[in-house]
Amino acid sequence: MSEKFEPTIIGFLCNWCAYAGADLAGVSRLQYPPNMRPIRVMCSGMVPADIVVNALEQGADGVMVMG
Amino acid sequence: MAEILLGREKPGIFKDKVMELLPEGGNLNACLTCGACSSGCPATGLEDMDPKKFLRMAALGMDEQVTSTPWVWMCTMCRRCIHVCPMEIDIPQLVYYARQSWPRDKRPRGILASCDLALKNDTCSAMGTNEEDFEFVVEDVLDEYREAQPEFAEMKAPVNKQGAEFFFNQNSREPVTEPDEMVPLWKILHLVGANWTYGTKGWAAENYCMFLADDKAWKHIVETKAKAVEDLGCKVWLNTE
Amino acid sequence: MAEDLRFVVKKVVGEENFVDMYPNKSNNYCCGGGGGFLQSGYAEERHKFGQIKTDQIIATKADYCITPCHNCHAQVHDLAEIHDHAWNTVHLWTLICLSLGILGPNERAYLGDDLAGVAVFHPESEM
Amino acid sequence: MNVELLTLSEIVDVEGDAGNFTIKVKKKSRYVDTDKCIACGLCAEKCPKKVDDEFNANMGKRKAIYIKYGQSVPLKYAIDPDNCIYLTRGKCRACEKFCPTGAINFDDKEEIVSINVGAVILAPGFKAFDPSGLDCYGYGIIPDVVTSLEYERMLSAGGPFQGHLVRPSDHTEPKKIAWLQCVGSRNTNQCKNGYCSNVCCMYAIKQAMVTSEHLSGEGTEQSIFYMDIRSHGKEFERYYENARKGDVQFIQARPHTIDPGKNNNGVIMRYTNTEGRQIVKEFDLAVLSVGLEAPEDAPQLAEKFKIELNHYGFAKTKDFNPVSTIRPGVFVTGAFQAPKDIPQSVTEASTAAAEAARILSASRGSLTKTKTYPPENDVKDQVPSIGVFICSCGINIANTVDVHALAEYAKDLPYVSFVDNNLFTCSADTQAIIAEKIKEHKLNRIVIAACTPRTHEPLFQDTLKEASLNGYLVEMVNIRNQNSWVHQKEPEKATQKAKDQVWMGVARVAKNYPLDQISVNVVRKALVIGGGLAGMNSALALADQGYDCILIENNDRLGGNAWFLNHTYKGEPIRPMLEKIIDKVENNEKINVIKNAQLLSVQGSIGNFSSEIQADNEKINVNYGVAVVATGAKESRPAEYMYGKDDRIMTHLEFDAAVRNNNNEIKKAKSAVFIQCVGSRDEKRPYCSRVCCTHAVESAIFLKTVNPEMNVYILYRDMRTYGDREDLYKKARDLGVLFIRFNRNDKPEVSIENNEIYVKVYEPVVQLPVKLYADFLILAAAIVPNKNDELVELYKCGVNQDGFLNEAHPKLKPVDMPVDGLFVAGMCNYPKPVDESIAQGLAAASRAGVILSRDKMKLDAIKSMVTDKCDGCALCVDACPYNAIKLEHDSEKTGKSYVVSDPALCRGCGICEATCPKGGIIVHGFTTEQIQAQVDAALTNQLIY
Amino acid sequence: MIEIQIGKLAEKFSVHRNTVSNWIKSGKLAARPTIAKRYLIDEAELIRFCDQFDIPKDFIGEFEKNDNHFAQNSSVQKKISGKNPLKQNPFAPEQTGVNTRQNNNEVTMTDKPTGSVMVVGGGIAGMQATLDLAESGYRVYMIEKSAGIGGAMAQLDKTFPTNDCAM
Repeated sequence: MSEKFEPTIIGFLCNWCAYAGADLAGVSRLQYPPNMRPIRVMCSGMVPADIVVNALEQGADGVMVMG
Repeated sequence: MAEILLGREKPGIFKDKVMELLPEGGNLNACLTCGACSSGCPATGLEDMDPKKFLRMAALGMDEQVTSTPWVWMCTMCRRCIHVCPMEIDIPQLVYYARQSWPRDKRPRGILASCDLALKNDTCSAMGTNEEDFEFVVEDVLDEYREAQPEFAEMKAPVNKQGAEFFFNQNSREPVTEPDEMVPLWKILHLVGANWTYGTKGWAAENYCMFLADDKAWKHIVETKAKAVEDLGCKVWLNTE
Repeated sequence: MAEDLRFVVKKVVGEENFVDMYPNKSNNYCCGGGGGFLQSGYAEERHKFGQIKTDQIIATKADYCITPCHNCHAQVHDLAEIHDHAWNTVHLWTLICLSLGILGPNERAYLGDDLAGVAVFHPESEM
Repeated sequence: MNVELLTLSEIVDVEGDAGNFTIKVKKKSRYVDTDKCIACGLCAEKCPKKVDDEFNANMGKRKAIYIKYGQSVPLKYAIDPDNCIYLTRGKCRACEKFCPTGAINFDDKEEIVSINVGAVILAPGFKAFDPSGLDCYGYGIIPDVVTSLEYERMLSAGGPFQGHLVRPSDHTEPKKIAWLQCVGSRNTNQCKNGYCSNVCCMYAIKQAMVTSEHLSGEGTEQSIFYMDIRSHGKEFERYYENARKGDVQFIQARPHTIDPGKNNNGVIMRYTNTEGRQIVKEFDLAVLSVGLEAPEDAPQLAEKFKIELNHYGFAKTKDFNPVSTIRPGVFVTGAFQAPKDIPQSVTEASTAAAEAARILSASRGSLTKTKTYPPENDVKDQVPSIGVFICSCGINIANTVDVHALAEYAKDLPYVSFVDNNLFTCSADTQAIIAEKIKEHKLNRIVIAACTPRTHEPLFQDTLKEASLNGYLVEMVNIRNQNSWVHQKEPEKATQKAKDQVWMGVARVAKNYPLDQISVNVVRKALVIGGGLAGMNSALALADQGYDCILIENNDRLGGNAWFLNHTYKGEPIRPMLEKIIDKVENNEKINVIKNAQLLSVQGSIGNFSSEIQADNEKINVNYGVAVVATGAKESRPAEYMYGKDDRIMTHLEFDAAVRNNNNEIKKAKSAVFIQCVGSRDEKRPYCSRVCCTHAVESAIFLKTVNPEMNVYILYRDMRTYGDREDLYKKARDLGVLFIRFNRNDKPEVSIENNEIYVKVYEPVVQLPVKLYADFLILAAAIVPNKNDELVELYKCGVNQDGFLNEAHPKLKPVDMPVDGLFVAGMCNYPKPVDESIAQGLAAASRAGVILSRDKMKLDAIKSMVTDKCDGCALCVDACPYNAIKLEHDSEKTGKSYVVSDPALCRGCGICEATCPKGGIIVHGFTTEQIQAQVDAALTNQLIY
Repeated sequence: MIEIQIGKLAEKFSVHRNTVSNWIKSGKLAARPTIAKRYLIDEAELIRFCDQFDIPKDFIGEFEKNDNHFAQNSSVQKKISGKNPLKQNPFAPEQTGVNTRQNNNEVTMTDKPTGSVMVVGGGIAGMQATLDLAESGYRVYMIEKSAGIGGAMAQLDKTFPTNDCAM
């Protein structure tokens, strides 16, 4: 394989903790791979299971729900 | 040991007696039982005792144990316990008075003998050396060195020199057992041109009567020495102990 | 006072040869010679008491331990003895005179073999 | 909006009196124009001068131009003039050269401003004790001895080691860590801080617990060396017990000295264990739990404001006026008043706010502003016309993300009718541009691709509202914090991610619709439940603020427990004060006192509650906007130590009554014994009753004062005389009260022999059993909450495992209850002494005042909404953490069931939305559709409708 | 308007304070209650009253003039329970020493107070006090000596019992 596998990851970030944490990572310039597509939610509990399943079906290699 | 019964009577009085004697009562009541004293005390564990326990026994009125444990003779009253005690409790003074509560003749022989010898004459020497002997040793050693080491032919070891700046003490043992050890000191004093003197009275440096917790004798020794210094009109009293 | 003494010691032995023990100054450990312990007859306990001081001195890896007074000198010397002469115990005056080159042959009772013969003042006066 | 923040400022001069102070404030130069600074950080990157970072306890470095920390407010840089090379040596100005917005201003001059205020609240905080002066701990000499504050930074992800726990000496992970408590506290020898710093026990336990999470592998060990563990706050004891059950070791000992470890790595400590043996132990790191001192500028502040400090340098207050000073209109709060923890600081901050509000209520609203906007255009049914504004953030974004490519890409996205790239999208002139473009291109949805919505969304919402658009039609796409800053080395992938992010934003905003912020009419009246000190003080403070109050008390008299107490810990007599307060309450025209009252029902929610109250023989209906719950607690009846078998065995309150009744037997007694923790800190009630240690010590002092010959013994587990209550503990010891520690598993035994009371206890220091003769035995009976079952049922609020009413957040919302519009005060929340009960009562009045001060209350629009797809399955009802959803049945019309969501209670968390299997309930602004659109955009590059 | 204290006025008229209260209550003397349990009286009204009782008016100058004092809603809230109207006497003895003002030898607010507060210190306590006041109708000036607010709590890594991030 010539090309490295690049996963596409959907990230659900709770506005009050994970999203704030990701912001802080930015302020601190902590470097991490650019594979995650962040989606801000008001609570990690608001992410419906079928959206997670849908995402995986549509080709996401991973889904992170952070809260 | 059987349980201690407390509450009905006033507990032991030893601690309270000591507290009356000390400024602020030595803070003896203030103990938090934190144990910082015992943690840093080299005498912790000797005789199954430590400073915290010793103080606590006094607080519980266990006067008999407090006033009879030989541990009080193993505490050097170095005050390392007070150094870190959050409440600045004067345990060494408690130890001192516990020593004092021993019958004089039951106190450790070595200390007792040294004190008694020091009381024998006005030199205060713990080895009982009298005035003439001391003066003779000093002069004898001095003569010997002035001769053998011509650079120090002018060196002096004055005795009873009126009006000297410094009144010098010497450990009791040196003139008797190792007189040569006095010489380096003389040399230094000579080279710096110090105006100093020994006194035939009160020359001995240590005070075993204090260690013996014999207040009267301690006082006598100190007074004897102080009088010797005053009689010679010296300004500074230098004690190497 | 503590700093003045350190100044003198460093001048005498050279800054590089001075090792302070830890802890030091007001928070140092008592060697166990004082307070009458030396004369109280409890030699075994006194040696136990001095164990911390022994450890402290050994930790410095120094060859000489300077003691301020005769009580300490006797105790520290004793401790060295029971620890196989792990160090030499000296009075400060001995080192001052040694450094000034005026320490005669009879004034060296407490110097170790390494210094016993160094800069002897009037060696012929040995008795 | 109504807060003016003056940083780098200090008080110069104070004139005037309560109601009208004129205060001169010196504003030091920041050298950075805060209007222009966008906190891009370029200046700091280029600044050549490294300075010890005080925020990181000097363990890390910052630059001479700096922000205090990443989330600093204001997030604006400042130049430290003592270290700036240009300001000290006249050369450099690198920051100025590189600043993309021209924010650097070396001509910035210090200025003195005069400010007119009606009241002042002093909250300058504390100073952490500096242990450098103590030779025994080797701080500053031994590298692996750190202070607790340094350790806090060491643990922090934002700290000098990025949250990797390494010790300073060799940067390896420490396995064995020791905490030394009471460094700079409870010590009158090495320092002059005779008080307990109150917070160190808990922060040490917390640090040990957090450390457990950091460390892995074998051989880890955390040891806390303590004198008394003081876990006397709510839930603290449980936290302590958990730590004990976990791998934290608690050693009741105090090392004398910390010695350096081998090769100066780690430390060696010698301590004496409970058997009196000296233990020598090595640790990889020692943490000194340093105490809290009054702030350094306390004397100057006190002088300027003419207030008094106590003998420890903290602000002096009285128990009945816990935040008031001798200067009217000047209040103190936080750790400046006494060492205190976060919840207490937050509570008493509200107390101070209440005191300020009660003297200024005549001018409430006179200086505040509210913003008005032009009427909103109705765009609900318009086809989306999206404007995308891409921010370069100077070069913060543009250096990594190709913003031009991004703009080109955005142009082709569906519904996008305008794309712009700005140097700084947040700047004031760009706001004008956005408004202009909205008009020009008839934009009805906006995407801002810039930084984080957490700080900037309100700004852009405001811009939209100014442009007659609903504020909820903007979507921020975070291409800085979550893209350019974190993918600096991969510009291409970062650009791709930014494209996806913008695409996701567009997809989402296309489905945004205008949202209304619901308004609730506020009934400007409060219900106070419970007429003890907390409730009465709350009612008085509310009345002084001009609000009507209904105070209900289930007893036939006001006053509660205060009737049974003799004086406060500071020695203030309680009875006369209590009578005055009752008199004031009963005669206050704004307070309607209803005694023998029972709450029967509760309807409504924040702003508008209604209840039926049973009072004697009548039922009264009341309407109120908020409620303060102060139902109190009481002393329990002991179930042990032969309580009830003999009159001479009594509880604290019974003893106090005996003292009040001049019981001479007490004064003549030979011996009195106190036993602590009777029914507290045990299996059944695993909490500390907080007040009993101080109470016992006060009673013991009383006995020793009236009869110095009496033998007084206090048998305790940990003495918890926190703060300057420690002075009382010290005084009791000095008077000769003997304190004997006992173990939970080896409790004292009480016996009655020949009609004489004896208490047997094991004395741990001398390690012998002690038998105490007792003329009186006083038991520190646990404080238990009054029954709150009905209240909890009516308000749907909660109690903790011990039956105490819960607060909304243990640290940050200690007075609010989890149900909006309810506030908690006094012992029903947790056992507490008079001063703290009063403080919380007043604090509740302040918190309530926030709601009562307005006619209408706007709620956030992000709320759940029930759709017509709801079939009443009620799955969401239990899932809702805020009890905002109810099941209703429409028996008349459709005969169907459905759920109803109360917007006043809903927090928009959307758990209901995720739970509902058929889209029967959604959250505005975060509909499943919108989330799905974002996922689709991220994955398929096609908009799916 | 003149601000009066009942006790003082009673002294001047040589009557019991309750008498003065009753005058006000019955409307004989037109006075409005203010927040500090004082009353505002029109100067003319006071002069009229003095004349009526033939009392020298020179004392009027001793009372504070207060022209813009915010007076509380004078229509006394109707009591809901109303069982014992006497105990809810709004003209009860003044200032018995519980809240700050009385505790501190009585502050007389000569003018309407300034509706703003200064909070010195931007730590968690200062922030909470600021928010409470700003949200309940007062302008707040927050003075912080460093470059940003947050205080000591911002330096904490986590807080117990939740071990939440302290930020």
